[in-house]
Amino acid sequence: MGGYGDVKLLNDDGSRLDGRAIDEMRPVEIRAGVLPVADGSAYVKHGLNEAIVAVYGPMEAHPRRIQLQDQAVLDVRYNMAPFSTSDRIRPGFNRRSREISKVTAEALSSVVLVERYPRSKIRVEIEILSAEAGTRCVGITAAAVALADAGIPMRDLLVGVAAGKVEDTVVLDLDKAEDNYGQADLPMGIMPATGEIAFMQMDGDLSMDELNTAVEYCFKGAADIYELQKAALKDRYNGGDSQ
Amino acid sequence: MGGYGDVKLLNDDGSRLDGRAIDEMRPVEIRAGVLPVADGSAYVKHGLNEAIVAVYGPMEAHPRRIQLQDQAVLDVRYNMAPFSTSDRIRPGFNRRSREISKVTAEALSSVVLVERYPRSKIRVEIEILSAEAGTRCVGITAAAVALADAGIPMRDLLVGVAAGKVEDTVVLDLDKAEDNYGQADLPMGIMPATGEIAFMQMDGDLSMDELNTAVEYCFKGAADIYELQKAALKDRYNGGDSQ
Amino acid sequence: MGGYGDVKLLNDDGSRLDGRAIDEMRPVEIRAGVLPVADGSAYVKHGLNEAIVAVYGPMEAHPRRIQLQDQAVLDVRYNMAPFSTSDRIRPGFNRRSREISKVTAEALSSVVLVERYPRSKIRVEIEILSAEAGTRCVGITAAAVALADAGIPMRDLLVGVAAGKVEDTVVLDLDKAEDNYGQADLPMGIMPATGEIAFMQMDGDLSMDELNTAVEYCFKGAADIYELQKAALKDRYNGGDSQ
Amino acid sequence: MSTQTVPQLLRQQLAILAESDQRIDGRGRWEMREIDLEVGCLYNAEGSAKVTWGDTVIYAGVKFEIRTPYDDRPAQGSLMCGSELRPVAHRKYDPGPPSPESIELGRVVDRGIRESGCIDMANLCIVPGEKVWMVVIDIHVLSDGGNLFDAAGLAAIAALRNATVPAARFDVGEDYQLPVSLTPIMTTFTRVGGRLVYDANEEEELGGDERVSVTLGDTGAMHSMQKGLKGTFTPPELAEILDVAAEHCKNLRELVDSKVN
Amino acid sequence: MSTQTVPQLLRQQLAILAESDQRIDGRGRWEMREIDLEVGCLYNAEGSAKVTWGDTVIYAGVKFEIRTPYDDRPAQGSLMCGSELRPVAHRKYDPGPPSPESIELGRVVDRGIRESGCIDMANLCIVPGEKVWMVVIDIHVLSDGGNLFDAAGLAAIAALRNATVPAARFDVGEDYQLPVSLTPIMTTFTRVGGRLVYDANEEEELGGDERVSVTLGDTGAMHSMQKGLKGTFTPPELAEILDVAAEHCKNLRELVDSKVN
Amino acid sequence: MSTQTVPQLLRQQLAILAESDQRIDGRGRWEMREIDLEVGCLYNAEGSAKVTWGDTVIYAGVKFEIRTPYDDRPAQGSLMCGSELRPVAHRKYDPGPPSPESIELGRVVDRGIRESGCIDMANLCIVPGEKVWMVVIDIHVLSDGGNLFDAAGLAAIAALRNATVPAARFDVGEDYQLPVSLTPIMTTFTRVGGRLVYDANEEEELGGDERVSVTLGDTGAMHSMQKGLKGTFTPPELAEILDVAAEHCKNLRELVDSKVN
Repeated sequence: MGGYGDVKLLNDDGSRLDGRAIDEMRPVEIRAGVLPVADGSAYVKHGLNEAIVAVYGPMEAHPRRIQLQDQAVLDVRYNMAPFSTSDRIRPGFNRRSREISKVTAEALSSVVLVERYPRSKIRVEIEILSAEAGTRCVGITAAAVALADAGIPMRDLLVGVAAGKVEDTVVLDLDKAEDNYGQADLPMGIMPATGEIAFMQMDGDLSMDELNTAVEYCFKGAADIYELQKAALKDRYNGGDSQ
Repeated sequence: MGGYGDVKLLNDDGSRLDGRAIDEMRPVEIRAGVLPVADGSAYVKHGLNEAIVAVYGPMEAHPRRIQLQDQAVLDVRYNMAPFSTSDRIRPGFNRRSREISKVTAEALSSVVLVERYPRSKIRVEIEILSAEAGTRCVGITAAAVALADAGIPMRDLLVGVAAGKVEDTVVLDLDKAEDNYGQADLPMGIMPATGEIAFMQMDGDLSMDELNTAVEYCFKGAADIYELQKAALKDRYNGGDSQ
Repeated sequence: MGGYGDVKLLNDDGSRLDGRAIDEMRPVEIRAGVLPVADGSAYVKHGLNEAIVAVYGPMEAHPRRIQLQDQAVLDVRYNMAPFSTSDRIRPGFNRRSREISKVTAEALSSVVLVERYPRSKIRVEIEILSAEAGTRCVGITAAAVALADAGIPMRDLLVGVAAGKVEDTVVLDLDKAEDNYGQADLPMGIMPATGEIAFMQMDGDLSMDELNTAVEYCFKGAADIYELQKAALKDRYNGGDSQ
Repeated sequence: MSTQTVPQLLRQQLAILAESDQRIDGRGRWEMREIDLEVGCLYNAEGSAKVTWGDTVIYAGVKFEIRTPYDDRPAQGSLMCGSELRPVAHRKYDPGPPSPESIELGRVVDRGIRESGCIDMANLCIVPGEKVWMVVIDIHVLSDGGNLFDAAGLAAIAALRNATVPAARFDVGEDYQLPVSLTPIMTTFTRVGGRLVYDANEEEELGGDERVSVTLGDTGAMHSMQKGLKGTFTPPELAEILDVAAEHCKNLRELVDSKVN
Repeated sequence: MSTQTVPQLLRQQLAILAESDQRIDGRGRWEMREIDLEVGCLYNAEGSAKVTWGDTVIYAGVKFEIRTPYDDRPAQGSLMCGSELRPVAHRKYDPGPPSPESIELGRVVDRGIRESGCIDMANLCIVPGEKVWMVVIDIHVLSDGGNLFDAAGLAAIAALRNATVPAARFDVGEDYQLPVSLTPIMTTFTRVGGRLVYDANEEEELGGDERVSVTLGDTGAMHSMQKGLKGTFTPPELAEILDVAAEHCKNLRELVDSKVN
Repeated sequence: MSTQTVPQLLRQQLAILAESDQRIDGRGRWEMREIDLEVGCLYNAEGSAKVTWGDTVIYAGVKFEIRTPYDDRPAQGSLMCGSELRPVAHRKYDPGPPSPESIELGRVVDRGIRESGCIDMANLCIVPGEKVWMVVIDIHVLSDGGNLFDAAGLAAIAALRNATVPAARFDVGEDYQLPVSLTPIMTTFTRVGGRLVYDANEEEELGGDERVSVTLGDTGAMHSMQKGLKGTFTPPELAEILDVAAEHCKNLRELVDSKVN
């Protein structure tokens, strides 16, 4: 996290610079089945973030040394398109994207019924087309929908959502300015039906009380996104978008 | 292509700066069997370009995932030696050499009887020792001779030759100045016996009429190089150069 | 080697800047069995150099193409930790470390009874934690002890030791200043029991007579280090250091 | 779908269809699939386009960077066009360094645009000898349903024509629209069932042979050609496809025109 | 020990032990293994520490480089923390480019230190706008006996607190001790036999599930968290481990204090 | 011919031949194969040589670049020597990043030349502290018929002695011949059939053991040595080959002298 109090992030009435309430999310839009050749796919727009996810598989895991005897491997790639940020990003993986790919794969492995597909591989390709703040959460939300669209059985959908701290106040869903100048960021991956946490990172400065509030906000936000995920899938099965 | 008319490339009598006629090639010299340990090899000097090609195989294609069930794979590498150009080139492949390797492999696959050697691999190593302009064509001319020298059956030899446009005039076989300051370049890979085109690229600016003339010049040049290719192979089988 | 006579490296009484005699080594300390999870390990401090070596194996050699039908492969990596030198080194292999890894592997293959383990691999991981001068020799000394600690059968231990030339005088075991400003460096890998040479490099300027003296000094130094190697292994089997 | 399985049955089927002048998806020999073009669709790109071309989906994004000019062209900016053929786009693509296919795609699109002269590099100079703009076009393939070349070429030129030079963000003046004077268009022909057809789809590419791509400029001149894959063609075949190309280029150019400005 | 063999027998054994609140090495659920901390042990590093934590052995070394500051922070230095998980550390590690495990380890340790604010970047300025120090912490794992995160975090902060800025060697003044105002400490919990335990050893990691790491600062505030590996946990479980973490962080901070200054 | 097949039959044959002091190609123990040296043969290189040494064919090319000198040697140029052991040279070589064999070859040739002092780095200064020449020697192996080291070393020094500093092309004066005051020569010995022989050919290397290379300068002093591959030797064996080396170095130096100037 960047500065501490040197940038004003809350209005005098306690609302945020973009007018949102403390526990209000940016607008979210979800569509399933957006890519013709993938086995499953999803598009998520969250604030100004845009992510598209393609799922391929289950398929034979090769090379054989990556196979697991009793479960499927989730081969997840989180990738930011070169034009997805203000300054162009050189194509290819970097340390940040490798870490996000790893923890995202581990989170998704916790909800997919991987034991149904021993020795196989499920590819999850997360492409960030526009980045505002919170892309790893948007990628998780989209990946869960794309996995469901591909017919991969899961214990629950997984929702990516973040809370944070700005001007000593806990808020839901940091936008770009809040991310740059805020005091803490807590991205989570939540299974709304069971209340489990499959993904969590944090950096900044957060007391135990603040953490509790932030987690509570995340669960609240997750519940809302969960409904949009389910609606997108329902729409898809009712003959909705296939591009 | 570089400039357009800002450099003088034709003499007042219509001849070119090095005295060649519009449809005249630079001098070409071809030798087969120049490398002791390769299965087949060839040397081509074309103008100031020099290329050496080694062929190895057919051999088992490994790793197995590159095997084709019903034909041989041509594994072609086009490489410019670090000292082959005015400014030293860092060793290793770059985007240009990868593209040339790909389209050269595809062109050679069109003339080699690859279906004779299912699951196998034929390696074609094109090394450019001196570059003037038109090295991809020189590499193709040399590769065809080296493949024949290795005893690989082919439908025909393949000839690499280029035409281009300078000062609004179509000319055969651009030299370095013409390549740098000309208006178009059209490298082709021609099977002289059948009149087929196995390789073609173009960049610059060329009307349909100019294209027709350029193609015609290329076929004319190819016929001449074809004779030199056959002579080199004949010379080799008659106990000629083995280095 | 760097300068020639422009830096004073010998005192007026013929002793060296750090007080050592011409044929005197820096202090050496050796311990076996210093890493808990390795199959064998050793620590060597030689002057200000510090190296730790871990040995794993014999184990199945994979991928299969690296297997040798009638002997084990020694897979040796010489690596300098980023903080081992005055200026930080970027992590990862460079040309120098690859060459040292290669010749060290070849030297160790000459003393290990590799024919006892066909198709298998023995990994030798040499980590330089602090570098003063002569790290490749320190790595060899430590690797031999770690191999013995892992129970790998060997014809003899191998000792890494160097001689050199400063101010036209042959000396044993160059330190950093002598290495930087001396006239020649001769690192050797010696089997003290048989008098064989398994490793040798040289650079600088050395007459035949000087070479003979330098080799003689190296053998003398090797005999001393050999005793320390054997003592470390004896200490280890008598219930010594396992950390 | 790996390159290891050569789809002989598909090849036979395509050959039989070709005999009666038919294609596997019912199109005519020179008929294009349905396409959709959106421009300005990417928030952080200075120019952008999304092309949906049959089952192919491609985004192109334009970004600008400030560079020191080359010594021999102190008052000229530069252009770079790259493509990413990432595993998202098809089951057959692997992760890893750029494949030859990906490199070829980027370079062919690059040459078509560069050689058309649609961007005057002198317009990209900020301070001669010191600062010039580099225009970077990134082609991002999300779904490979066949004929990537034409879809990528279309996305690239549409994104360029939609681009704004972000001078304000770089503190070198006010934003202005990137001047793009021409609209080069690529058309690609593939040998399917023994004859060349326009705009091959995924199955036709899988069971087909060589590919010939031609980029034509506003006046009908050729700016780039590229023959790829195994197979050969003859000069009369080349003449035939150039005629077809001219017609399609005209229509596609009108489509671009209708979406920008 | 490849990831291919999922050790079902070990998992069963760990589950049975957990039922009677036991661990495979006899420790209590929240009990730490024996650890040893040495500082200043590396000759060429400007700060260094060696941590022996059960069968885990890790060195951390601090080096300094002079850099041009970033445009938007002309009077601030920078910090970089990387880890090398090389084949020396375990039979299971392969050579090659940094693995995701290695990258995650370095980045999590980096965030814990960076976000604690223990180093005031303004203290690393030499000449504003021209020269600032970059502090580089390299974590070198020599033996992976489990719980690398906590051992690496401890080695990193101990090496920093032991570090001297080598101003003399770079001709920019006299050497001085790097000011480090706080001592962030990481604690890691792993699900073993169905319940979360502190400081898992090698076998517990092999037969266990998800890992949760928390870095706490001197005042008890959280500075970083990271959940890794397959598995989930609940908010009440999080609350429980945070209590345990606070106690261990305090003790480990005292250990560091006892070794430096 | 992969390293996996250890050619036991060949080893036996070589051992039997050695017993009667014979070699597989009929040469004497210390006899060299036929060699040919051409200089100035590469159009774009500033210095070049082609060595044909038995079935081994190697080109060396010299290029010049202008660099900023190192801080501690402001008036000295630099030298770099690299080798490419590419798949063209033998069926056994794979494409990919430089192999250890390729790196060793380049570094051993580099040390022989550098340590001989044949190039006075002060002669490569253009403007002290600002511009110096870097001499780059690239060794390009086209056919590996055995004893690459000696052939590469010969090509490198011959190319250097043939080199012209391209000052005019870089606008820093007039071209002049690169001053090379000495002619270091490498000789390599290989254990074949149990004894060391000079100039092993391809089969002898395949069925042989360790290799010892020595570079001698004009006055007979050693400038580099390198022992490679599995095997050992004794001090008396070293003394014996050094005598043979001296004789061959003299002859090869005369060959170089006869081709340049």
